Amino acid sequence: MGGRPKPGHDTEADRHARVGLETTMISHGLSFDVAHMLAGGLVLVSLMMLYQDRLYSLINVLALHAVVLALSVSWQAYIHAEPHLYITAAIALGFKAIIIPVALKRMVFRLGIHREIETVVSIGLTMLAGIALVGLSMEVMLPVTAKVDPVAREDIALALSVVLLGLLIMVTRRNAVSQVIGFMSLENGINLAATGAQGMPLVVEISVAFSVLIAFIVIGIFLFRIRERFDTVDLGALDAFRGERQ
Amino acid sequence: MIVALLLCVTALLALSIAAVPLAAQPAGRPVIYGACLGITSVAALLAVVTIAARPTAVILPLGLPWLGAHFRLDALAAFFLLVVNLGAAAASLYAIGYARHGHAPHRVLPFYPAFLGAMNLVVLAADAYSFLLAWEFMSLASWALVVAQHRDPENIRAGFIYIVMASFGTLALLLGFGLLAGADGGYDFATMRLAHLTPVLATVVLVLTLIGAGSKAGLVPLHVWLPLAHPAAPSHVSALMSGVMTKVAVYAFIRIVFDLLGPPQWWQAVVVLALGGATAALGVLYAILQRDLKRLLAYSTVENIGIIFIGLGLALAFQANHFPAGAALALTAALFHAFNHMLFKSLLFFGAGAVLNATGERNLEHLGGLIHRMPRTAFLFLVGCGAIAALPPLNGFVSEWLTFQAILIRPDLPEWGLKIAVPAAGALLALAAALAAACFVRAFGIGFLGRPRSAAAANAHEVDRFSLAAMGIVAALCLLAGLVPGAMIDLLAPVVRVVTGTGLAAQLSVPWLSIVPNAEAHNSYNGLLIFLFIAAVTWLTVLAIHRFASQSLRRGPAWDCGFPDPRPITQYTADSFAQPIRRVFGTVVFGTHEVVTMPPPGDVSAARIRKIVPDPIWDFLYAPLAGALNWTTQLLNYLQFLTIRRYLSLVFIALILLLIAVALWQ
Amino acid sequence: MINQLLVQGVQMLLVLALAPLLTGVVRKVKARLTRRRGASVFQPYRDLRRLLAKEVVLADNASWLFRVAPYLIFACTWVAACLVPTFATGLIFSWSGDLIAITALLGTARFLLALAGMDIGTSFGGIGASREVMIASLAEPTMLMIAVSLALIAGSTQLSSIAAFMLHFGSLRVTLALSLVAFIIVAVAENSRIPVDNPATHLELTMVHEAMVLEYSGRHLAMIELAAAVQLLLYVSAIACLFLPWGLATNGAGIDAYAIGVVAYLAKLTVGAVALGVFETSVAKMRVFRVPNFLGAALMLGLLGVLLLFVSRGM
Amino acid sequence: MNALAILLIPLAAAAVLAVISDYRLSARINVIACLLSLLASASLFWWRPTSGQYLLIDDLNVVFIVLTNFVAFTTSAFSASYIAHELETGRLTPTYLRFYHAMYQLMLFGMNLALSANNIGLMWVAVELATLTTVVMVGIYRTHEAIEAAWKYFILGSVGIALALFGTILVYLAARPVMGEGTDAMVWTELLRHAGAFDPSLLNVAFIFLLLGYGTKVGLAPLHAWLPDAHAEGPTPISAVLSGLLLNVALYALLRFKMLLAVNVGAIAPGPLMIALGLLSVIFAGFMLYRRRDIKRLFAYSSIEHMGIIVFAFGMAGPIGNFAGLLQMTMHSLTKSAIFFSVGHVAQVKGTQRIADIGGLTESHPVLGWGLIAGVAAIAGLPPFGVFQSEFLVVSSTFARAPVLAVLLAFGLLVSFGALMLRVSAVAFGAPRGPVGPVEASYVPMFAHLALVLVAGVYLPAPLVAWFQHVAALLG
Repeated sequence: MGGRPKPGHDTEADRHARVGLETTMISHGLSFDVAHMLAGGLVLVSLMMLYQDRLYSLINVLALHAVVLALSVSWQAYIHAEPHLYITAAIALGFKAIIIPVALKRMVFRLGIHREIETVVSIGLTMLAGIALVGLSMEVMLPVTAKVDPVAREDIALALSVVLLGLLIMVTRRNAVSQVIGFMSLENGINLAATGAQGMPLVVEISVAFSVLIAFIVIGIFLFRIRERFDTVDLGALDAFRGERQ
Repeated sequence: MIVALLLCVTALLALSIAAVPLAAQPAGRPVIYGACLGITSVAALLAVVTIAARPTAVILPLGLPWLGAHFRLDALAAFFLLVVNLGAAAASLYAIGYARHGHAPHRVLPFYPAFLGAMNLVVLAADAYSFLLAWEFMSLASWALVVAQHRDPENIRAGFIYIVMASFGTLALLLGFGLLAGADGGYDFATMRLAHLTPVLATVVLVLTLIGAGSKAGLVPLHVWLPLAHPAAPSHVSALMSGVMTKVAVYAFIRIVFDLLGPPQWWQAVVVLALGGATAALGVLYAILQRDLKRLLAYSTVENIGIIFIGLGLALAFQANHFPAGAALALTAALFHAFNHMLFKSLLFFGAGAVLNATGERNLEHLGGLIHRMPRTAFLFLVGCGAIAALPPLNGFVSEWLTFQAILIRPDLPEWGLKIAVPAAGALLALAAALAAACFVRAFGIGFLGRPRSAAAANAHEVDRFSLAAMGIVAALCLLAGLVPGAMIDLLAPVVRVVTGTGLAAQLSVPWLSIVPNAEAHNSYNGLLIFLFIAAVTWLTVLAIHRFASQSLRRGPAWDCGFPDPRPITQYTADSFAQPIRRVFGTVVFGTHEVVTMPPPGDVSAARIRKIVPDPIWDFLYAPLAGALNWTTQLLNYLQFLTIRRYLSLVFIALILLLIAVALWQ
Repeated sequence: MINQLLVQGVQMLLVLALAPLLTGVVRKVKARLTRRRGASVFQPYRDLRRLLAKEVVLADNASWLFRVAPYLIFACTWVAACLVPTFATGLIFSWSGDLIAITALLGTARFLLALAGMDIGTSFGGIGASREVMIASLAEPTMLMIAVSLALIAGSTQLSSIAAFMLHFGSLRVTLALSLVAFIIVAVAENSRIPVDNPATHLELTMVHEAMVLEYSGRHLAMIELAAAVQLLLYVSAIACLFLPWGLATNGAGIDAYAIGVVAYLAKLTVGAVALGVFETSVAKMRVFRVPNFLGAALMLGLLGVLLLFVSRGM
Repeated sequence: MNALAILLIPLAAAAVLAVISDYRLSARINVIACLLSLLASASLFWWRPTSGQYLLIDDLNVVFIVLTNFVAFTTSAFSASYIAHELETGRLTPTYLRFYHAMYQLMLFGMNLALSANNIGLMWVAVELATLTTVVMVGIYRTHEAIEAAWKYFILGSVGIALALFGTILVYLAARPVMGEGTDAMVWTELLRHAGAFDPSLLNVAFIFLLLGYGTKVGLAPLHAWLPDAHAEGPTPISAVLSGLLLNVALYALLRFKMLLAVNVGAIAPGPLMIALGLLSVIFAGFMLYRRRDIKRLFAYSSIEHMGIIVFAFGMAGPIGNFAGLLQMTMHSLTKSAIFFSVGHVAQVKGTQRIADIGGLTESHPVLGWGLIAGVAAIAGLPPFGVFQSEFLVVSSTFARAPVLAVLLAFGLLVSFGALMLRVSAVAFGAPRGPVGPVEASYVPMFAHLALVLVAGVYLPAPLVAWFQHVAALLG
């Protein structure tokens, strides 16, 4: 299944007219504010993630992250009348907000991972870096998306910051679960971008593909027999077997 | 003609493929080497007849697709084809007998014909791609031959250093060609001739060519691989590498600098002269300190390359001053010496190989007295020593004499740099010639004369007919080239004309077959006459004395000032023979010194003397390079052992940097 | 033509005939200077005759090279000597070799001599040979430098041409002086004279030339002695014709000119012999490893001369 | 039709192989399926379908597709002889082999899809599919190292893929104002047509993400970390496919987007970025080669080096640069897979991948040893092999335009050359070390590749050349 072909946009000129119309129509008013609010909320939640130092709470925040994403996606689906986006929202809600967090919690419990998150640099520094990243993404995105309509514009900029924040989490957290979480938030940001870029085809396929990817990662942590081979999921333990053993 | 030569090359390459199965059979070796002998002899003949002919060219649909493989046969190429194939033929003939003793033929036979073919191709190629392809293929084939005796780790090391230096040189040539070809890739030589570079760019190309061709020819300080690699190969291959492959490098230099690069600048000549002089002097000094006979020969190759480059530098100087006659003389001297060196260096390596076969020894300290066990080899080796020591009436003297004439022909060069460089080069040349004589007195005197220093030397035996035949032929050619140099000079005239536009006056027409290279100052030399004089005088003296004086003769023990000691250990060793020169020159040039440990009075332990011969070029140029490489790899190697998180941070940092870059760029 | 041939032949024989006499004269001078009567100046001829008549005692392990070398050495030296104008320029065969060729011919002789010294495999032969080549490795470049500077002055490396040039346009030059000094040093060294070597000694540690010929006897020794004498003569007459060419008979001159030439030549030889004798008695033999400095100085002088010439040209 | 065939055949084969337990049979089926898709891809030369919304066959990707299917075919032939030994030594069990073959076909499907996709979203999905399958196969031995390598590959690959997706979205965003919403805005042919009108600054940001995203797959330094371990710890056929094919697929994606930027005048020239990353990779890999102890990891680093050269060449662009890039890419695929074929057998017969424990191959196993030497000589850029030609073109054509870059490149080449020759002479010469037992190997794939490379170095058939030149012109 692909981008749903819309009735009645045949010629170039017609499309341009439609785009312009939408822009003028949506750019002011509630729909824009809500979309903006939700996207901003996502960034906020990402920053909250940075702030966490307990695994369980981090997982909870992740769930929250997914919920906010779901809301924002469904809002996009609503204002752009693109029902297939609801699927994405559903995936976000069901898979990322419920299944994965539960799975992660059970894993943390089963594998007996100690609950503190070892950070590389102090939380405060991480937060500062996060703020800087948000600033950077604004700086990069806002000027270049002048032509794009405001919703997508805001969304893209915020999405980029979510992506960067996700990467930041992956980079500054030592243990695998929190890295998975970082990756998921990164991926949420991409979903946000994908849905924000309205009319983009294959969004659903992509979100599905991504969910598969994440499932792989989570299952991987189980199935790599990590519990058998290593007593912790810290990637640090894997480093004993890195590249060429000296 | 050129087609026929290309067919010869094809035949050689096919032969190397056929050698893979043939190497297993005992009959394989004579067949392969015999075939090589035949093919190269034909090629040599073709080359001789085409030197005077008009240039021919052919383009094959090979190599670079849109360019094709250009091949061109002009006088210059023809002459070097003669050098290559003459040497190759001699080596093949020698190898028929020599290789009988060599083990692991399947590591030599397949690469030998390929090596010959590659050298021919280099000379024939007329576009950058074909040239470099043949050039690097030549390196590859010879590398395989160097590591033929692969059980010895020293050979592997030698091969490694060799192939790396060769590839370094190839890259330098590649860059040079890139500059000559220009951005739109005019890779054929015809186009390059038309490209006129600014003096700066031209100098860059010259330097790159000096690196590229010089590293193959063995110019100091790029010579380090040569004394390692040449001796490592089987002796007939050593002869090829020293006698022939270095000449291919000389050809590359002449082709690029004289033919493609256009009119030279005078300071370029200074560079070449300085390098040539340094190479000549240093090479022979290294040579005289060696114990390993083949390594000694390899270093003497370095010396002779230096002499050739002195000639080339002079030619450049005269070219830069628009004095074609002088350039012609200098170039003739250089080419003549290249030819001579091919002859006597092959001869000497054959002799070394014969000694190696007979005794299994390359170390001079374990040889001696071979003149009794292998008289023919000894005589032929002596001829080679005389030739390389530039003794009249042999050929080595003629080319060095010509080089001196070239130095003398034009003292009033305007540039101050040349005013210093030319006489300095002359002095270094003279020094090199004298030291070469000392070096080969030592080589022959320790190796063949005196009393055997080891059982192996005592039980040596004369080598087979093929080897002797090969050595004999080459020795005869040495003498011939020394007796009638005029013929050689006339042969070279068209070659020189290709480069300088003018050649020397025909010499064979001069009465009594003497040569007068420099018309206005009637400096002449007549090898034939001198030879006849010496022969006649010797003959008459012997006749007279045996007729009128006593001819009785009694054998007895050596007198030795009344203390004859039968043990060969009392003889001078190679090291002790070299000691005076080591003290005179080595201390200055290499910082050689001796460490004497005297036991205190009453202590019965032996006193020890240890000679220390450092190699400054290795210590100050190559060792630091290796150290830097080692340090860098060690530093970077940490990147192999990071955690996944750190690798992620690398990606992250790269991303952030690029984003910042874009943010700034907008 | 016939004339030239005659001159050439006469001078070849003259060189051969006078060589021992020169040695004799030098010895006589030295003897006199040391308050000895000394042997007759003709003693070298007697020695030669006696040696020629004696049988050769050959070491057991002497090779063919050892037996052939003396004759070749003699031949090379003599041929070299024949190329040097003694009393007349324009020798018919002079163009078959120039100063460089003469140097090289002497080099050939030295090469063979050194090899012969090593043939028996005694320690003395080794000493002699290795010292000889060390000395030669400095003397030969000096010789070549001298040849180059002379050639640059006279525009030719042919001895006859140089002599003719000196005869007519010879003027006092710095380079000439430098070359002369260098040439004399080389001559002293090459003829194994004091202070480089002592021809009369058999004190092992100081021997160079004598150490090489230690194993020779009989006619072989005679040949080598004769060659040495001829070489000495060669150097003296080379110096004579290059630096004081007065009295040289030019090509195709009358018989009187030739007579003058011969007289002048004999005079020069005598002067040279006396000078050498005086020099040898007045200086002491130097240690072997001071010889390189001695010769190195000569090499520097030669190079300096050449550089001066090169730089002075075209300015 | 045949365009579909190259997708359906592997897919069907994967389905079939998933249920067959007899490994001999499945290996045969694997080979046959690869052969079929090779034939199908070859037929693309003559009979080419019109490009649709999702599939596109044009001059550019036909080269890649045929190359991919060819190497996949030879590799399957090699793996047939390889896995038998793995079973004997018990490193693999039949169940895993079933899995392995299915994954092999699935990976082929993914690569073919990625190459023939006309839709950047679809291409992205396909690349991810191919990545996942290789991840699984890298980890198939389930040793510590294998799992760690797979994990590393997986995490880094996922991040890369995510970045690539973000870039893709940005491209869509850039396209949308011009082309309106809907699928068209993600279709190659359409994008290319309108690319001139896109907002250049947005394209720039997009390209950065794409460069880093797909560059991770290409294995450019500093994004290379997954590559050496993945090559070293997986089964050798997979190493061959990784080096020979997967890197190319990612490179192909990169090239597509480069074309897009090339069309847009206002956009930042992608050249400098690619040149910088390429040079960095070449020099970095060159130095890293020296201290490698594991022979497969050694050649993995040489893959990084060559990818650097290729990206450099494409960055230099111009007719010669692009031609050289294409040639180098083709030659590298063939040569490197050939090397891995021989290395695989060597590692099997010696029972180790440690260079220190392998020696004297030319004596103990002449064919393998000389084959390895030939392969290394080829990969090191020695004539008469094809790599020499492309490197000749890159270096010489660069020197006239940007001397400094050329010198740097030459330096990197020399450094890595030294390392390769050092190691190969240690492995191939000297007294034999390790077991010297006979090896039951299939030399055909190795020598087939080497023969092709050898011929290419001396003679390139005119049609191929015209083809490459045309593609080079497309790349601008």
